[in-house]
Order: sequence, then structure tokens, then C-alpha cells
Amino acid sequence: MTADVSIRNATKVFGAFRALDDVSLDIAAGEFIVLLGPSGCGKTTLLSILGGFIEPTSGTVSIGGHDMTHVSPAKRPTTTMFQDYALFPHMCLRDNVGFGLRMRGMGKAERYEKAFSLLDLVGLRASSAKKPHELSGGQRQRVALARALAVDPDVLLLDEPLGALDLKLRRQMQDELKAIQKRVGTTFVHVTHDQEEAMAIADRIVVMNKGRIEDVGTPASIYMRPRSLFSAGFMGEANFLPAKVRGTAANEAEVETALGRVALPASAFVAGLAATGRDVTLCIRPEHFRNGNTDVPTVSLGRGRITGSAFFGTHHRCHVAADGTSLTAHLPQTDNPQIGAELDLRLKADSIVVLQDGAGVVE
Amino acid sequence: MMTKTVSSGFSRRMLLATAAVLVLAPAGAQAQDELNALVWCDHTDPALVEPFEKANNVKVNLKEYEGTGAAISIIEQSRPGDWDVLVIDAVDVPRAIDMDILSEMPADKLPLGDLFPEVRMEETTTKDGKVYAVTEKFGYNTISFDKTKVDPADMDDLSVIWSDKYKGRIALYDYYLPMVGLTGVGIGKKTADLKQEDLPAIKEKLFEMKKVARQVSDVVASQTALATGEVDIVVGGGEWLTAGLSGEKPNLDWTIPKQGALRWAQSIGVFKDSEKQDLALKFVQYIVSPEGQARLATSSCYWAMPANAKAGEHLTDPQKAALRWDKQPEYLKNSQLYPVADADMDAAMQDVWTEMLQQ
Amino acid sequence: MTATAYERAERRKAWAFALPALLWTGFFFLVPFAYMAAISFWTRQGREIVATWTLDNYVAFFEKAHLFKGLVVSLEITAAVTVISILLAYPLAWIIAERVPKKWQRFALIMAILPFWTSYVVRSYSWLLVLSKGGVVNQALLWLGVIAEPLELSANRIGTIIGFVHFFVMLLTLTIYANLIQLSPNYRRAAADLGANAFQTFWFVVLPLTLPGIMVGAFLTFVLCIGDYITPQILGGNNELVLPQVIMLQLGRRADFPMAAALSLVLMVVVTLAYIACARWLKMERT
Amino acid sequence: MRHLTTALAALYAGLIYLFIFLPVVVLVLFSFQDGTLPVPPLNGLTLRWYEAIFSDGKLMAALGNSLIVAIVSSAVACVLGFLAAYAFARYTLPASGLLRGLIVAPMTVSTLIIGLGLLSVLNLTGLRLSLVTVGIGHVVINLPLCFAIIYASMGGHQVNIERAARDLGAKDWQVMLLITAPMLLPSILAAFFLSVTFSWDEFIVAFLLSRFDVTLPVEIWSMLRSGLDPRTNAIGSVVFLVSVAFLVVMELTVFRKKAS
Repeated sequence: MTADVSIRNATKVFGAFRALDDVSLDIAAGEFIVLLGPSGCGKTTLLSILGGFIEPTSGTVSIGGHDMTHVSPAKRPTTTMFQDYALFPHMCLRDNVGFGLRMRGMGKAERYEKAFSLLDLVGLRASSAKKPHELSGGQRQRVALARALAVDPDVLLLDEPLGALDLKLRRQMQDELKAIQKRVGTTFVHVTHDQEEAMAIADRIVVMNKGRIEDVGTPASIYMRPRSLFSAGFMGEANFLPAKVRGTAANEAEVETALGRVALPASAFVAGLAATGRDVTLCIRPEHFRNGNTDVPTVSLGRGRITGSAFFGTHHRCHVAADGTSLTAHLPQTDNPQIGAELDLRLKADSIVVLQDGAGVVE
Repeated sequence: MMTKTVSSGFSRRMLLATAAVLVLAPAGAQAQDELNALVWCDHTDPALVEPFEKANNVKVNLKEYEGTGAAISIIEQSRPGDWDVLVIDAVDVPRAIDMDILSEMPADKLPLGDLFPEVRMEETTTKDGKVYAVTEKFGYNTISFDKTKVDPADMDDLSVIWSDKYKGRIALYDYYLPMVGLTGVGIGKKTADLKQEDLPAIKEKLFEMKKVARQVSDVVASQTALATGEVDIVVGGGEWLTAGLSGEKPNLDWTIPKQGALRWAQSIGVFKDSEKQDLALKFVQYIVSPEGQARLATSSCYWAMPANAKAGEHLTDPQKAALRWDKQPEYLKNSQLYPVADADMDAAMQDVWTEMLQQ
Repeated sequence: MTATAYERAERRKAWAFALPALLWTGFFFLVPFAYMAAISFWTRQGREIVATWTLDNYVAFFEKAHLFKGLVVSLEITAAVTVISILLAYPLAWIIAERVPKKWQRFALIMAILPFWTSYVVRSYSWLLVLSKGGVVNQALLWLGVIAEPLELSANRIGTIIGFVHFFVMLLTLTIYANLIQLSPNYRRAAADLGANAFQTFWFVVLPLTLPGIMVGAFLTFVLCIGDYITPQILGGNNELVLPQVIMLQLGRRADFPMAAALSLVLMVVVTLAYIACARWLKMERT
Repeated sequence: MRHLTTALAALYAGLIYLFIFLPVVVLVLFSFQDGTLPVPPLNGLTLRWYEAIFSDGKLMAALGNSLIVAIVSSAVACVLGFLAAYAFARYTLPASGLLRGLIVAPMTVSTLIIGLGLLSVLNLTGLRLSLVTVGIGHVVINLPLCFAIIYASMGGHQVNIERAARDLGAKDWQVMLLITAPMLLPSILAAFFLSVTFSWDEFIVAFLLSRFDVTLPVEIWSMLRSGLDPRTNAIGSVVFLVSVAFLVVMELTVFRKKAS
């Protein structure tokens, strides 16, 4: 089962603190949505409002077209998978998974059958008589998933469920989660602060900061075309170069930076072409400082001197000084950058994103 | 799963049990004919009470106390009708009469004439010719000692209790009334005439006693101390302390010194607010009857002389010997009653006693 | 900001859960306590208790030496008991936690507190049998030739203190042990690693870390010890009176409820002061 | 060096254990005293004092009373303590610090004061003194303990577990009965058993608030006041054995399970 979700102007105030500030979001049925942001950004508050654990101070939530704003968690077509799994420590796995069905009055035999099938789904049928404390972290996580799915929710809410796992297990669970989601087709709303995890599993990512949504989009669009400084910075490393618009034409603009004047295509401006005289920021991903491939339009920011370098396996991460500005560049692993060597700061024009200061919140 | 159902069932049973106790307790308490008596510990001997319970098909509830102050506390904390029968120090009967808690008893239905004349105590147990209480048992606060460890001849003089001779081998009985009285007797003051002005002199002697005494203790601790050889003398003791041990510890003895000793007497009466006046009177009659008196005299808590002289017919010779039945005329003559104190005098005596304890 | 219907319902539920306990404590503790406090300002005049609203009882307490001494004696005995009990219990708790093999620790601990489950009254009396002149201890010492004359171990302050220490050694062993096993062995390893010897490790690392546990235990000891009537009554030989004994005298001998109430309040103030001192110390320790 | 300190430790522990067990050993020993005095020297061994206490109707009634009062009052204290702990741990109540302080306040007040105050107020209400009033007093004494123990064990971790249950459709009472209570069972049982122990040996409140039906400590007290008697040692030994048996059962059931 699955359903779409619509959040309209949700605000939540705790005392003097605005945990959620006029947030609106639409989620399609069967979508895997990831709420991404640093701690305190409001993502968990938003999830709790979806789950019904807290009521918004104002705004509405509807699921599958029904208003759910004031409906208790038990009566919502949602279930939550908690960060600490919240497995019932005194019940065996079968009873944990069957609990929701028991609450719905399902008979023992039927309930156990369903619990077994879900434990099968997560590969733990053999351990059904064990208690949670006998399991490893990854296994507990699967039981929590099975328990949440056992009641056939329309929407599954996942509150940083992979946070406690080590990196390798986390990667593996990300894949499994994605696979299971595709299999059951339930709408998943997943909260995390790990942008790699978000990119690994999400159909769409919602970047949040200070109680507001900064950006929404597919992993690729958020990475390549971030719509706010925050979003750009949070999704990975970026160089921010302050600039001023000096002149605009039909589909390009000339901006002045500390590294000289450059002409940029209008498409680089995610919020539309800025007017002359506006302050903007150029956002450049470090891996875009790569030479070669000069058959597409390029922009040059002059030359820089490599002041430090470290090898990261997939690339060399170099600190570059240019005209008093410090930049970071990722050079191909086959390069052999030397400290003191000069670097041509040339990059494809369409790899630059121009953000207007103060802009960012979409919709 | 198991533990869950068991535990919830368990707590449910607990709740039911609580409810049952709360609901049933008062009902159960009123179902049977009962008599509530506030007594000294000697009345709690089943051998004493059971014959009466059987004969009258009644349940006698007994609450024991120690010291009139405690009894008054209990009575003040109760409501009218809570109590039917009261056992109280004979000298404190006027206090109870003043509090208007005792009812008059018909003199012709009590064997007043059979009592030893010295313990009839009309001046305290009656008022305006009406009988409010009747003496039931008496004995002495004097000197108990281990005759193998002390010179019995020394015990004939009361001044031994503050002399240095037995320093550290004396226990004082922890009850201010007889002890203040006994000390008064020791310095030649009659208990009946004791006034507040006499207290400083008595206090001085009490302090001297405290210096030579090893401990000041209640009945059991005194008894233990004497029996274990912790002390060799108990001041304030008497037959009630050592008679019960006579078989086991023949070395323990008691005497009345030449200056005399204190005589205690306990009496029994009926509460004015009792709703069972007849039954309560019946109980009093039983206690002062010769049979009841014999049982009371030898009841388990402590032995002492019955007030009814006819009780002798129901006592065995060894029992009589232990009670020194034959020596009573002499003892009665050489003993004085507890001091009768008004509230101020009582408070002053208690202060003196507490000061002595804190020395 | 007004509460939503949901929040109001939640609050109603919270009150419903908390109220039974609050009402019980309020009605059966707070009201009686307030009543006691009120009575302490009344007096017993002759045969009557009169609602006079005076400070007479409190004045009497400070003026009459034999009443005030009760508090002094109580404080002296309680202080001695607390210190001795901690000094005796700490090494035992340490031995159980450090030297006894893990699987036997529980057993060792249970054995150390087993006599706790004899009747308190009876246990106090059996101390009398142990400590009296002809008692087990004196007999043994005489037989061993350690002493020529029996020691006076009962019917005095020593007896009271021994009786109390017995009880509180059990209690403190339990609380200190609980504290000791919570310490991470890494503290000790770190100290040893940095060159501390066994004593230095104990003195500079283990002891400071267990001080809060000791304080909690000491406070418990203080409260229970200063409020107890039975042990001094049985083992003290009435050679001096502690405050609870003085209180019981007011009740049992005089039926002077107001005076007993006033003395009880004095006792409570002392306990409260001890509690505040202890709480402040613990708070300071934590920051 | 290590051997020396081990030997010293063993010696010290041995001495303290001796100190701890001395009165109990003497108590049990003299309960077999052949003679009416439970004092040294030991004359011989007999079981008659045990016969005497088991055939003493009042004493056995007092034993039964003690058990009933201990179990019922502890159960009430646990239920009230659990509900209150749940309220304070899971909801925000106004002035909750103050209210929590009120619930634990009796813990810092001597039982003498609690007993005296209750006595005077019960007298005003017209409730007759009985085992019920003793039980009321014991709940007052044990409630702070039960509340504190259970409240301390209600961690934030369990909040999510309860949320999960609610999320899966459990109603409030189902959450409490099927999740919270079983989850906290070890601490609830610990609170219960500790309360039973305290109530079982409590003297002053039981003494002040009872009339004719008394609990064991009160019966023992009056037995002691009426004279020396090895029966007191016998009943003391029986109490000890019953408590130890109780302890063993508890150890084998409750704590064993918790440890596994």
C-alpha cells in the first residue's frame, strides 16, 4: 500500500524556538524521499509531524488526500522506524513484528504467519524466537523495518535508521532498504544528515536548514544545480567565489570576481539572470578544475599556485592560491601535482552555478 | 509472553485483595460480639482471658500499654465507644475520674470486702461514694539482687543504692514514679506527702544513684542484666521482676529494706462511653473473682499478689511461696503507695527523672 | 499561545496518572505533617491540650538542658556512627569489588547484608547477648587472656554505636560497592599507565570518583541513625538519651503531644539541613 | 607483595563478616537454649521454643498480618509509584519538580513523625485503627521509594519504544500494560520486594497505627516487654529464615532472569 503526502505551511514552535518554519512539501505515492540536513534543521520535527507524534503549531498534513493533522499516530496510515530501533526488549522477534497486527486484533495464527513472512523479507526468519538483545545492530535494524512494514503502512517514516551502523554495514543496508522499498512500493520518508546516504537511496532529496526547506530535487540536480549556498555546501565540497554582476545580455552575464571578470551563460543563474550591480556568489565544485576538453565553452579564472596536496584515492585534493583567494581543487588520480606548481584555473562554463545572495528557499 | 500475563494477573489480584481488605475489614470487625480492653501486659495471657471468652462467647481484644501517659495518649487518640475496659495504675484512677472516662460500678456486685484492706484504696478508686475502679493486683518496687554476688545483709538498707559499694553493678528501673518515690522513702519522706519542694533533695540522691549505676533500663533489659550478671542489683525491682525466674535462677532474690519500699497496685474499671456496659462489668467481675485473681497473679507477663485475699484458695503452695503470700502482712505494713501527683508535680518529677538520665 | 485539544487531552492524562500518588501523599503525609506542625505550637496544660499558638515548646527545648542534650547526644552518636561505618564498609566493598572473583561477588555481597533480614528489634536484643559482661565477646576475650576484666560494651554509648554500626556497615557496603563496580577499569589503567602506584591510584583516582556514593550512603546513614529509637533504647542502657527517646518520653509518659511534635520538627529541621548540605556538596562535585 | 595484600584483605573481610554475623549466630544459637533464659551460658539444645511459637496463635496471626500488610501495601505503593513515575517521565506537568519533591518527601522524614501525624489525622477522620491504617502508613513510607526506583529506570530510550507501540496502534493502556510495565519489570519487582522488606520489619508506624491486630514487629516488641524468653530468639530466627528463603527465591527468579 502506498499514498501521497502533502504538507502545507507547517510551522512548529517550541517556546521561543522555531523548529519548523512554514514548510510545504508534496510527496508522490511510492516515492523514496530523504530529508537531509544538519542536526537541529527541523528534519526530525517534520518527520514527527508526519508520524503524528507532535502536532504542528500551524499548517496541515494530509496523507492519501485525508487530513491527518490532528490524528493520533495509532490511527495514521504511517509507521515509524526509529533511530534506536525501539524494539520491545521483552518480546521475541516474532512478537515484535506481530505487535502492530495484534493491536489491530488479528488472530494469533494469521499474525504469526505474517510476521514470519516479513522476517523472511529481511532474512531473519530463523531467529524469530530470539530477543532483540541477542541480535547485532544490522539485524535489529532489519527487525525494526519488518515490524514497521508488518501493518502495511501507506507511508513509512525512517528516523536516521542507519546512523548507528558502521560504514560498511551502512552501505549494505542502504542498498537493501532501497531494494525493499522498490519491492513493497510504500512511500518512504527517510531522515539523515549524511549526504552520501541521501544520494544513495533517495528518489528525491529535501535539503533542510533552520526549519526551512532549502532545496528539493533528485540527487543529481541538487548536487549539480544547488539552489542555495547552504544546499551547495551541504551536498559536498564547493568553492564559493563572491562576485558582482557588471552587465547582462540576452543569455549571458558578465560578473567581476577577485580573480577577474568572466562571462557566464544565463543557465548558470539558477534563480534567473541577476540584474546588473547585484552581488552574487559563484559556486564551483573542486573536481571541475580540470584541464582539457576544450571543445566546450570554458571560463578562465587565471592561474593559481598549488600550496598543498593530498591523495584521496579517487583524486588529489589540492589547495590552490590565486590572487589572494584560496581555492580547493580535485585533480585526477593520474596527475602528479607538485607543491609550488602552477595550475590553469579553467573550467567548463556550464559547471559553474551562480547563486544570488539571500536566495535559496525554493517555491 | 508468559511473564506478561502472569504479572498483570498478579497485580490485578493484588488490587482485588486491597479492595477486599478495605471493604471487608470494618464489616468483619463488627460481626462478632467483642470487648475492647486497654490493659497491662499481664492481661494478655490466654490462660487468663480464654476462660472468660468461652464462658461468655465473646472475643476480648486487648491492647497493652506501659505507663499511664501512654494510656492517656491512646484514649485521646480514640473516639468515644472505642474502649470498654481499662486497667490503670490505682494511684492514677483520680486522673481518669477527672477526665470523666470511667463509669460508676455497682459496689454490691463487686467483692470489695474480700480485698486485702490495704489495697482497697477507697480514696483513689472511689469518688463521692461511687466506685469507679477496683484494685486487682499489687506488688512492690524495691530491690532485686543476686544473692550469690552481693551481701544480702547490705540490701536491708536502702542507702546501698547510692553508696559506692556496688558501683557499676546496679541497674535502675526506668519508671520515674516508683523511683522518685523509693528515693524519697530512702531519705525519709513519705510518698503521700511528697511535694515539689522535696524534689531538689531527691534529685541530688538520684544523681548520686546514676553515678554508681551501670544502666537505667526497662523490664527486659533489667532482667537480662541481672540474669547475665551484667549487674547484681536492680533498684525498683521486686517479685514482678524475679519471681518468674526463680526456678531457673535461684540465686536471684528480692527484699524490702528497713526504710520500706513502694507498693504498686493496678486497678480495673469500665469506660463511661462503652456501649457494652454489662459485658464490661462482667469482665471486671471475672478478673476480681478468686479464680480470675489466681490466674492474673500468675499470668505469663509478670507474677504479683492478687488483690482478692480469697484467691489464695486457687493458688498452689509453690505459687504462694513465690509470691511470699505469708509475708504479706509485714510487707504491706512496710510499704507505701506511689506518689499521687497533680499535673505540675508529675511534670516536675518527669523533668527530674529525664535530667537524671541525661547526666 | 493556547494549548491544542490534543495537548489538553495529554495533560489530562498526565494528571490522571500522577494524581493517585499525589493525593495519597498529600492526604496521608502532607496534611498530617501540617497538623503536626500546628500542634507543635500548642501546649499541654495540665490534663488538656490547648491550641494556644506559642513558642513555649521550642523555648523549653533550648532552655531545658536535658531536652537539648538529646539533640547533642544524637548528633555525636550519629557522627561517630557515620564515620566508623564508612571506614569499616569501604575496605570491605573494595575487597568484594576488586579481589573477589566476578562470579562470587554477588554471593559475597548478599552474605554481607544477610543479617539485614532479621527482625530489627530482635537483632538489637541479640547484640545485648553478645556484648554483655557474660556475653560472647567478653567470654572469648577472657578465655584468650586478652583482658582480665570484662569490658563494658553495652548499656552505654559504645553499645549503641556498635549496634548502629552493624546495621550501617551492611548498608554502606552495598552502596559503596555499587559505586565501585560502576567505575570503568580504564581510569585505573590510565592512572597506572601514567606512573601512579596502587595507593596513589586509589587516593587520587578511585576515592574521588566514589565520593558521591559515599556521600549518598553517609546521608542515608545520618537520616536513619538520627531518627532511630530502638537501638539506643535497647543498647544504650538509658545512660543518656537521644532525641527520638526524648520524643517517645513525651508521648509515652506525659501524653504531651505538642512537645513531641515540636521535638519532631526540630529533628526534621536537622535532617533537612543535612540534606541541603549533602545536595549542595553533590552539586558542587558534579560541576 | 600481592600475596601479603591478599592475605590482609582476606583477614579484614573475615573479621568484618564475623562482626556482621555475630548477632545472628548468637540469636539462632540461643533460640535452641534449653531453659527459660536466652542468656549465656548455653545449657543445652531444645526445639521447644519453636514449638511454642508455632502453637502461639497470636504470634502466628501477627506473622500472617505482617505478610498481608507488607504485600498489599507494597503492591499499592508500586502501582501508585509506577503511575506517577509514568506521568512525570512521559509528560510535562506544571511545577513537576515541586510535585516530584512532594512524592519523595516522606523519605526524608522520620517514620516517627509520619506515624504521629497520621495518627492524629486518622483520628479526626474517624477511620478506626486497624491493619488498614498500618497499610496506609506503609504505603506513605514506601511510595517514595517505589516512585524513585521506577522513575529512575524510565529512560529516554524507552520513550521511543512506547512511541513505536503507539505508532503500531496500541492504546494508552495497552502501551502501559504490554510495553512499559513488562519493560520495567525488573525495577518494578525490585521496588516491590524492597518495599515488602521494609514494611515487614517496620515497627514505629505499625506500633502507632494498629490496635488489636498487630504486625509481627509489634507483637515481638510486646513479647519482649513482658519478659525474657527464648521465644523471641526463635521467632527472630524464623523471620530470618523466611527472609533468606524469600531472598533466594527472588535471586533465582527475578535477578537471574535480568542477568541472562
